[in-house]
Formats: sequence, C-alpha cells, structure tokens
Amino acid sequence: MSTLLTLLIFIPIFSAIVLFLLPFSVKITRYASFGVTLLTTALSLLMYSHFESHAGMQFVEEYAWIKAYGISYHIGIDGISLIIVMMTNLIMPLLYLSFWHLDRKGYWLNLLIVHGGLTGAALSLDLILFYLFWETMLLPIFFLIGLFGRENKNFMSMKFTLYTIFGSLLMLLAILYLGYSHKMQMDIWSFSITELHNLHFDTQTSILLFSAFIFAFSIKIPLFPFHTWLPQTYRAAPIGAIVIMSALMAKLGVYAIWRFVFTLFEDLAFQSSLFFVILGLFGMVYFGIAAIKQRELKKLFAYSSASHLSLVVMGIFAFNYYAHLGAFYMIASHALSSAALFMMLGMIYKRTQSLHINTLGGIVHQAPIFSVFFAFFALSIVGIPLTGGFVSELLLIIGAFKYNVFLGFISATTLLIAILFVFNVMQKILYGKVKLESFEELRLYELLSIIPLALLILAMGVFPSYFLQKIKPTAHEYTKQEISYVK
Amino acid sequence: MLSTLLFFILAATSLISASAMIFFKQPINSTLSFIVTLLSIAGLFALLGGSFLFLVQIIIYAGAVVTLILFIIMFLNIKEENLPDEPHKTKWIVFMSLLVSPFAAILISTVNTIKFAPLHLENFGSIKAVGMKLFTKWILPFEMISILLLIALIGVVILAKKETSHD
Amino acid sequence: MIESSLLGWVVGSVFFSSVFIMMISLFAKYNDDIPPSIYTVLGLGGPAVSLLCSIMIIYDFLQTGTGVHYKAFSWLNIEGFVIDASLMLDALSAAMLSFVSFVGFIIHLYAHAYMKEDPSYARFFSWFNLFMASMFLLILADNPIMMFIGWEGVGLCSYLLISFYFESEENVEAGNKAFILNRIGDFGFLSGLSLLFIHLGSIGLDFNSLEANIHLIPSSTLNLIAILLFIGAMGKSAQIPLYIWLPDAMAGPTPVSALIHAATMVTAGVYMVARFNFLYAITEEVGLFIAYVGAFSALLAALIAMRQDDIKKILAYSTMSQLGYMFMAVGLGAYSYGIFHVFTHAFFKALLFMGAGAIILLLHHEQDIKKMGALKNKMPFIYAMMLIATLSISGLPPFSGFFSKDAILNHLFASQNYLIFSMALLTAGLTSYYMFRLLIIVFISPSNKEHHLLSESKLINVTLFILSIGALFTGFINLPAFFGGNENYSLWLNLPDTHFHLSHTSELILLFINISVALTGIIFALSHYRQSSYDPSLGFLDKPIKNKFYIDEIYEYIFVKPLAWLSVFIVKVIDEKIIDSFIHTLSSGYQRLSYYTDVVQNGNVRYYALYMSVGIVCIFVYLGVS
Amino acid sequence: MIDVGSFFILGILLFSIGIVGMISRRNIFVMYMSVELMLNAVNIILVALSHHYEDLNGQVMAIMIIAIAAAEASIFLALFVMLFKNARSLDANFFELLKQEKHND
Repeated sequence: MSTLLTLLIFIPIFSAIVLFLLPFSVKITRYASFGVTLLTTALSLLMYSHFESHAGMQFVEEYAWIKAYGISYHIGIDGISLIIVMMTNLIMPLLYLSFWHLDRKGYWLNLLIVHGGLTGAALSLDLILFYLFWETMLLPIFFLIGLFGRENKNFMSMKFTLYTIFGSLLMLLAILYLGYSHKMQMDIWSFSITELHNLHFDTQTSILLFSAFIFAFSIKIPLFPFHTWLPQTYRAAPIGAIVIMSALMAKLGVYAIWRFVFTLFEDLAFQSSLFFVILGLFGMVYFGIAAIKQRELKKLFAYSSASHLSLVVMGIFAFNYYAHLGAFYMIASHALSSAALFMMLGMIYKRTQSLHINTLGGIVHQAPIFSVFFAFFALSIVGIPLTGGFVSELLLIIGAFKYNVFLGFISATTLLIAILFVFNVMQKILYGKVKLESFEELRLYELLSIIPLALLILAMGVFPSYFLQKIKPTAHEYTKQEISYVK
Repeated sequence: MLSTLLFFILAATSLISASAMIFFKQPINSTLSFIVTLLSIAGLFALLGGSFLFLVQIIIYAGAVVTLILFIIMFLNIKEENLPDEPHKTKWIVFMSLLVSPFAAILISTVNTIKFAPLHLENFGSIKAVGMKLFTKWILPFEMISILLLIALIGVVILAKKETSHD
Repeated sequence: MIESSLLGWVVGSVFFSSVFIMMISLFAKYNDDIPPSIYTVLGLGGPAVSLLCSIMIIYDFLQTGTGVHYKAFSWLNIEGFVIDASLMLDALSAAMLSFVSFVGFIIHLYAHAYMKEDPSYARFFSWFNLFMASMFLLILADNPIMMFIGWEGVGLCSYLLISFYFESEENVEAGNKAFILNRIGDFGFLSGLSLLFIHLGSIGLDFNSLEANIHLIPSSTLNLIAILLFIGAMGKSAQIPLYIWLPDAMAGPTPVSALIHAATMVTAGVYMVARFNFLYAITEEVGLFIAYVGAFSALLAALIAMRQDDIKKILAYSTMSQLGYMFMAVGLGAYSYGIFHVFTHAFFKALLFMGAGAIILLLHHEQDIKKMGALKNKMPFIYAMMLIATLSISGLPPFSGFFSKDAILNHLFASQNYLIFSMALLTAGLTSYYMFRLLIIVFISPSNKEHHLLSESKLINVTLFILSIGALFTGFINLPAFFGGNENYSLWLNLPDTHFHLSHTSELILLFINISVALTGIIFALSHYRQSSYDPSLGFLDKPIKNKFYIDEIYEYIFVKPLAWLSVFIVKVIDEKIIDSFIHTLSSGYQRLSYYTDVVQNGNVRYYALYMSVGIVCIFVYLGVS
Repeated sequence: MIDVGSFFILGILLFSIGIVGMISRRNIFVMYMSVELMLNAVNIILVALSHHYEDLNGQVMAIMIIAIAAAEASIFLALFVMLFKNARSLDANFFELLKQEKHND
C-alpha cells in the first residue's frame, strides 16, 4: 500500500520501455499496454477506496534523491490531485479501447509514457521532480503529433513543443532560483514545496517568480493571449494526443497553478485574483465566441475546451469554497466530456476521413446510437442538468457571484455561450440532410469505450454529493486559509 | 660558422619555397616547391643531429608522401578548368598574413626573451640511440602507429572500393 | 408534511418509461423482433401511472390539507449549502399537478392516435415522457435548484421535440432558436438563484425556508433577484423580448404544441412567479414591471395573430397573448387568478391545438387556413369542439375562459392600473376577433376547393370531447361572489393575493364591458369573413402586423449577425493576424537571426579554420599585451 | 651564432605560412600541403628542443608525427581522388555539405 503511488507512476513508463525494447508485434503491444492501463486503473481504484476524506496529504512517499541539492523523490496525494489521477486512469484504458484497431506500435507506447508523466506530475511534491514529469509528458505528445498527425503536423508539433518548452524553461529558472534562495535563506538546498513555502521574497522577485510559473501553466491550459497554438495543434494532432491534451494536460495546468503557485505565492495570488478572474471570464467569452464560426470540428472543440478551462481558472482564482469546488468538479466532468467528445470525433474521422462540418450531416439517420451518445456528450459540455457539467457550472457561477456580483453575471453567460456552437454542431452534423454515403454504427469496442464515460458523467450529475465528499475537505481546508485574507 | 651559414641557407630556402608553395596556382608547382621545403627541413634535422629523422624525412616525406601527391596530381589529369577559380587569392594571403603576424610576432618575441645556450653540434642522436628509445620506452605507441597505418590502409581500400561499386 | 414515495413515482414512472423506451428503441436497431406495441404500453403506461399517483396524492391532500414531501437523496451537500433531491406538494403544486397530469395523459392518448403511423413513434414517446418527467419535477420541486433542473429539462425536451422532424433544417433551427432563447432566460434565472443562495444559502434553500428568511436580503438585491428570475420566465413563457421562439416552435408535431407550447411548459414561468410569491409580494415595482411586460406581450401577440395564416401559429400567438394575461395577474399580485387562468387555459388551448391537429391530420398536413374553408359540414364534431374552445378563449360566459379572464380584468381595473387594464381589454377584443377569424375561415367561409378528407379517428374525438368538458365547466370551480360562489379555488390555493374591493355596481359594469368587447370582436370577425376569407386592410398597421413587426429581422441584425461577425473576426484577425503573427514574428526573428549566423557557418572548412585562427590570434594578443 | 631559438623562430614562421596557406587557398592540394607544412614546423621545434635538452624523446615524437602524417596522407589522397571523380573540382568551397539548407519562408 505504501508504494501504491510509485507503482501508478512507473508501471506505465517501465512497461513502455520494456515493450519498446522487446520485439513484440503490434498486436501483442496493444494487448500488453491495454493490460497495463487496466492494471493501473485497478490500482487507482484501490487507492481511491483507501483514500480518506480529510484534507492532508496521503500515501506520502519521500526519499532523498540528490542529497547535495536537497532534491527528493517526494510524492503524495490529496483531494485535488486525486481528481487528476483518477481521471487519467479512467480515461486511459477507454482511450486505448476506442482506437482498438490502430496498428502503430509507437502510438501505444507514447501514450503509456504520457500516462506515467501525467500521473507523476500530478503527484509530485518536489519541484524538480514535478518539472521532470512535466517534461516527460510533453515529449510523447511531440512524437504523437509528429508521427501520427496530419496536414502540417511537423510544423505544428514543433510549434507546440517549442511554445510549451519556452514556458517551462522559464518555470525551470524560477524553480532553480527558489531552491537557491532556500539555500541562501535557510542554509540548505531544498525543492520541496512544503519547505519552499516558508521562503520570503521582496515584491519584485516574487512577482517575477510568480509570472514565470503562471506563464508556463497558462500556455498549457491555455489562457487568453497564449492560446494560438491550440486550434492549429488540435487540427494537426491525432485524436489520442488531443484527448490527452484537452482532457488531462490542460487540467493539469490548472491543478499546477493551484498546487504550486497558490502554495508558494499565496499573497500574490490573492492580490492578483481580480486580474485572473477577469482574464478567465474574458477567455471564456472570447473562446466561446471564437468557436461559433469554426467549421473544423477539432478546432471548434479546441476553442470550446479553452473556453471551459478559462472558466475553471476563473473558479480557482475566485478564492472561495464554491468556486474552488466548482472548478475542481469541472476539471473532472469536463475531462470526461471532452475525452468522450474527442474520442467520438476520432470515430467520425475514422469513418469519413473528414471533420469538416460541411461534409457531415444527417448522421442520426444512419447511426442513431452514435448520435444519441454524441448529443449526450455535447449536451454535457453545455451543462444540461443531470450531467456533471451542470453541477460544476452551478457551483462556479455561485462562487463567481460570491466573488463579485457583476463578474457573476458574466460567468453566468457560460450558459449561453456554449450552446451557441454546440447546438450548431448538432444541427449540422447529426440532423439535416444525409451527406455521407454510409456511416457505420458504433462497433462493440467503441461502445464499450464510451459507455463508462457516459455513465460517469450521468452519475456525477445525479449524485454529486458522493463524488464531492473526497474533494471537499481539501478545498475547504484551503479556502479556510484564504478567507482570512478576504475579511 | 659553417653550421650557422648552413642554417641560414636552409632556413631561407624552406621559407621561400614554402611561401612559393602557397602562391603557385598549379598544384604541381606547389608540390615541387613543397619538396624543396621538405628537403631543406631534412637538412635542418641533420643540422640538429637527427640523422634518423633526416633519413626518414627524405625517404618518407619527400620520397613517398609528396611523390604520391605528384602521382595523384598526374593521375587525375587536372586541367585548367578543374582548378578552383581564385580571383582574390593575393588579397586573402595578404589578409591572412596580417592576421597571423601578431601571432607570430608575439611568439617570436617571447622566444627571444629566453636565453638558450648556443648550439653544440657534435654527434648526438645516433640511429642506434633512437632505435633503442623507440623500441623500449615508445614500444606501445609505436605498435599503435602500426595499427593506425593498417587502419588507414583498410580505409583507403574501402574508399576506393566504394568508388567502384558506385559506378 | 407527510413523506410519501408516491410523489417520487409521479416523476419516476414517466422518467423510467422514457428511459426504457429509448433503450429498447436503440436496441431495436440491432434487433428487429421488438413489437411496436411495447412502446405504446410504456409510452402511455408511464403517464397513466403518474396520473393515478397524482390523483391519489391530490385526493389525500384535499382530504387532509397537509402537504406531501418526498426526499429521494441528498443531491449536493457541501458546507453551508445543502440541496436535496426532494419533492413537495402543496396547494399550488397540487393545482398545477392536477391539470398537467390529466391534460398530459389525455394528450398522450391523442398523440398515440396522431403519431401512430410515424416511423419515429418510439423516439417521440421517449422524449414526450421525458418532458412529462421534467415538467413534474419543475412543479413538484421543493427547492429552486431542483426546479431549475426541471426547468432546463423541459427546455431540452422542447428543443428535441420541436426539431422532431429533423430532416428539415428549418425545424432544427426552430428548435435551436427555442433552446437558445430559453437559455437566455435560464441565464437570468440561474443568476437570480445564485444571488439568492449567496445570501440565504447557509440557512436553507427549500421554498419554505426561503419564504421564511427572504426579509434578510437587502431590498435592492431583492429587486434584482426578482427581475432576474422573471427573465427566466420571459424565456420560458415567451414574453417580450424573448418570445420569438414560440411561433417557430410550432414546427414540432401537434401534440407537442398542445402539451408543451400551450398547456404546460410555457406556463412554467407563471408558475415560477407564483411559486416565488413571497418574493414578488415584497417587490411591487418588479411586479408592476411584470404586469407591463405581460400587457405589451399580450397586445403584441394579439395584433400579430390577427393576420397570420398558419393555424398553429395563430394559436401560438394566442398562447403568448394569454400568457400575457397571466403575467398581468401575477405581476399585480393576483397569483391565484393567474394560476386559475393557467388552469382553464390548459384545457381550452389544448383543445384548440388538438382540434387544429385533427383538422391538419384530416387535410393531409395542410396548415394554411386560407386553403381550408367550409369544413363545418364535413367535420361537425371537430367544429363543435373548436367552437367551444373558441368561445372559451374569447371569454364568453359560461365557458371557463370567461371566469378566469373576467377575474383578471376585474383585478386589473381594481388595482387602478388603467393603462394595463385598457391594453388587456383591447387584447380581449382582439382575441375574440382573431379566434373567430380562424374559426370562420376554417369552417364557415365559402371555399371552392375540394378536400379529400381522411376518416376521423375515434380516439382523437374522445380526447377532444374530454377536454371540451374541461373547457366548458372548469370555470365554475372558482365562481366569484358576484355569481354566488365564494372563489373556492383561490381560497384553496391560499396564495398571498392582493385584494382590492370593487363595488357591486362597478363589477356589473365591468362584466358588461368585458362581454361586449368580446362580442364586438366576434361581430367584426363575422362581418369580415362570413362571405370570404379575404383579409380587410388594417391601414398603416397592415404591413408591420403581417411581418410580425420585423422583430425577427431586427434580432437577426442586432444579435446574430454581429456575433457571427465577431466570431470570424476573433479567429481570423485577433488570433491569426495579431497574436499568432506576433508570436511567429518572435520565432521567425530567431530564424532570421539564424540566417545571419548561417552566413558564418557556411559549411566551408576554410572559414572554420579562419574563425579558429582569429580566436587564437586574439588569445595571443591578449596574452602578449598582458 | 645560432641557437635553439633560431629553430623556434623558423618553426613559428613556417607554421604561420602553413596557416596562411591553409586558409587563403581554395585548392585542396595546397591546403593539404599547408597542413603538412604545419606538421613539419612542429617537427622542427620538437627536434630542436630534443637537441637542447639532449633528450631523444623529442625525436621519437617527430618520428611518430611523420608516421601519422603518412597515414593521413594516404587517406587524404584517396579522398581527393574520390572527390575529384565525383565533382570534377579541386575547389574546397565546392564541398559545403555541412551547410544548412535554406528554408523558403
């Protein structure tokens, strides 16, 4: 039990390396990697069942790694990283399942490495370790886009990678400076956030460090001016990479802001909260409007998920309990919905070799089951009641109103913005005249990959109480501290 | 006195022929003047008591290597149009000389500050002594050189073979 | 309060029947052996069970007078914010439940007959029952969040059912329009709820505790909340300015129009205002605002309805107009009259729609009244039914519409808002005019066309007959004192109505005025259309009325086009031309820099040697100098 | 009177000529011979120092250098033959494989 988290991180990475070295056929690789993800899912469920509903870190493991510089292998999980880890482990096997017939070995292996990197980044409590995993999950995405993408994939994979690396290099500098300051101030090197928490900086330094972190994370999320890589990359990337980027990686960016920026620069984060709340709301409206006239489905949903993530950022910067809970709940529910939607886009692409709205139409006549699921996931993005999206939007809006009534109104426009494009998409591709010669109904494995997501989204909307109970203490603990700043 | 005279003659010859080598347009002329340089250097070696080196310089350098160059130049049958077009050759040489002159000047001035004992040109470095050194203390590098030569040999064969298979 | 799971079954039975139908019909795509009758059993069985449960509960409620409560589970429970998935029955919700379940069931029967031949029969009933479930949830919700879930649910089902015939783009667009405009309303509703919760969230969020603690909120915020909630009602109940979806919503099958867009869903806004009576009772300015919105909507809709030719659209505008009456009533504090009008309206409007549906069905889906005519002798039964409903909506005694409308008009007069009263009166005259225009053109005015009628369905006629009884007699349950009754319905509802006293004489005069206005409308209609179905000119109003005052076009130019333009602008200009090109300039600046260094690194070994010797010379010069 | 310093100076001058020839000429033969010239210049200095210290190690090193130069010569010349056959040119500027290709954007 004590090494559970380590297992969760390294089983996928090691099996990827082993499978890479062994000359197995694609089929065996596929089965093996699917088995590995199932194993990690089982382990994560085991962890979930042992996870206690309290605010502290659990399953903590800490070993000195590079003693001279105070770098340690320090991992642990609390209510918020629990969301990321659970979502990663739930979505991964389903992602494998939805592309069961893909016969590219590299695809599966890269996915395994991202899997480990994501889990590791979500669990790290040491900044160097975090940086390591943060970059670990970047490289496979580079390969996935470069090897399996389409159109201008080479350019886009370079653009994406350089863009994100540029951000994370600044973060690396900030991390190194933090460790150095710890040496200066406490006379010992350390990169553990629990230690760095105690450092004191003058205003200018902390603003610089703060912006370095925020910059790295807001590229990944992405926040408003750093988003231009997003639609083009999504357009070029293969579905597996998109699912990971939109459903998991972007959420990890938000999580990282919460975990690192809020822990290290509490005061600054609080002082700048208004700026980020406004930025988040602006991004939500901006991306939402941008999505309306998109004609390429991947680009459209890229803007859509950017819009929702901006809302999530608004939520975490609103610094109150409801907004935080709503943000974390949306991280989970939007991860599920966007993963499912992009998986279904992948199925469309597999059948038609096109994701342009004008070439699609009348799918409901040819594939009613497909359409029902597609409509369900699209509606869950919009936040229709009885889906997880509704609960999170409700909490976020209440939180925004609590922060500021006027900003609350703007946040409530999320109800409007998302439907403008989602309904247009449904009208154009599901309804209307039949434009495709044939559209195959969902196959069994595709159905199997989607149904768990649909059930989870429903369950999250119908029984939010159950899902919130493990997150609640952490969010509460955190906002309790923050409230002291408010009043 | 003789040795001094000899040194200046040889030194002047080598410097002039080396300079000529880098001025000639035709490689064959360069090569020939290079031979002169090498031979005068061989003379300098003899002046310094390196009798074995004197022989080696003449036999290997002047005899083998440069002859090989000559042979290749003739074998390739280089015509005027194959030669590189060097319109700025003189400018380059002047420029480079100016560039390198501080380097040389500083080195020379540094050397001039050292007071060396005058050269005593009696017999030193007999072939036997050199052979003893070579086969006792330097035996391992010596054998490694032989392996190096072997590798060079094989390399040349492979290069040549590639050429034929390419055609 | 008694706990009773029966309440859960009211919602549950229709919900589960919907889910089962959907699952079976999807499964049927893989397997052809499913008998279609199973859909009928499930589709009609669900509402039947709901109806039975509601009857039992309401019967108990009438006997004991104590409310019923049912808590399914705790939906959301975070510190200071507890929302249960629970249902509640009090007089108000019982009143709504009674007619929704009854009319709902009747319309289900009707829909069975209407949709029998449709290949998407199963889909229809799945969504229709889902709608019923959402509507029950909306009515029975014990806290605003549950109400909002139902509220959104009916909106979604309305969208699905409007775009039911999704082969045609127009229908889907009508559905989108309905949902988007409803969502604008929901935006207001949810904002209002959020404001309520940040003030009262920690105390308790069910309606009872809201009612008890509403005074804790500062009054300026209360006004804001009241307006925001009413924005929700505007969207749902098709009031100015969010009404334009309702006429287009007639693209759905006629049973849908009858149930959703006439009898039940559109009245949800009125119900919501009545449900929040404790809020609106202390925000009188907002109440007045609501009344004005209702009055203008009623008048506008009546005007537009005068010159529409599509039978269902006329009825849609008349629905909007009647909703205006209800809002006038609830806005000025007459909650029970508003609900009473909702109640009677449900019967006669459903009857009108179903009659219209029957005509449409018999005429091979012909909806243009100008192409009908002289059908009185061909379908006498339907004519009789339509006549009853038309008389009822026109407000002639002793039909149900008379009592509810008269009560509202009296209240408007008594509250001394004479502008609203005169608009309402004008609307009443117009109502009887355009309704009789419809009736006369369809059934009486001469027509030279030969109609090949299909045979009438017995089931449809039975359902029409049942509803006509309702349209005839439901008015008597709230007989005012003037006619010897004592307003039993209002007493039973027990809402905090504002009461104004009117003298007996003025009531008599008002009665006379109301009836004569209605009769005037009828006489005009008769004189215009008995001989021909040609519309006489209305002067300068003719063109705007025919074009629905250009509201659709104005919205198109104010909202839709700029938004689309903005979207393109954002992506093409801001994103690509400004932000992205800025970043590309940065990166290509690096690339251009690399071209300059590229000159140095030109692949020529000589130059590398040159650089090296330059370096060596520099080092030597440095050493030599120092 | 000559001393070891004279040999040094000669070596330095020959080496400088080697550098000049190496960099300023484009004929690969001349470039090669300039390299050889630099080796010889070093050899002179080695032998002179060997004489000065009366230590034969210097001479042995010079012998090693000559041997390596011979090995080098064989490879060089073989390469020259190949290059000339492929490119029909003795121009060092012609062989720019290390150069980055230009992009067209």
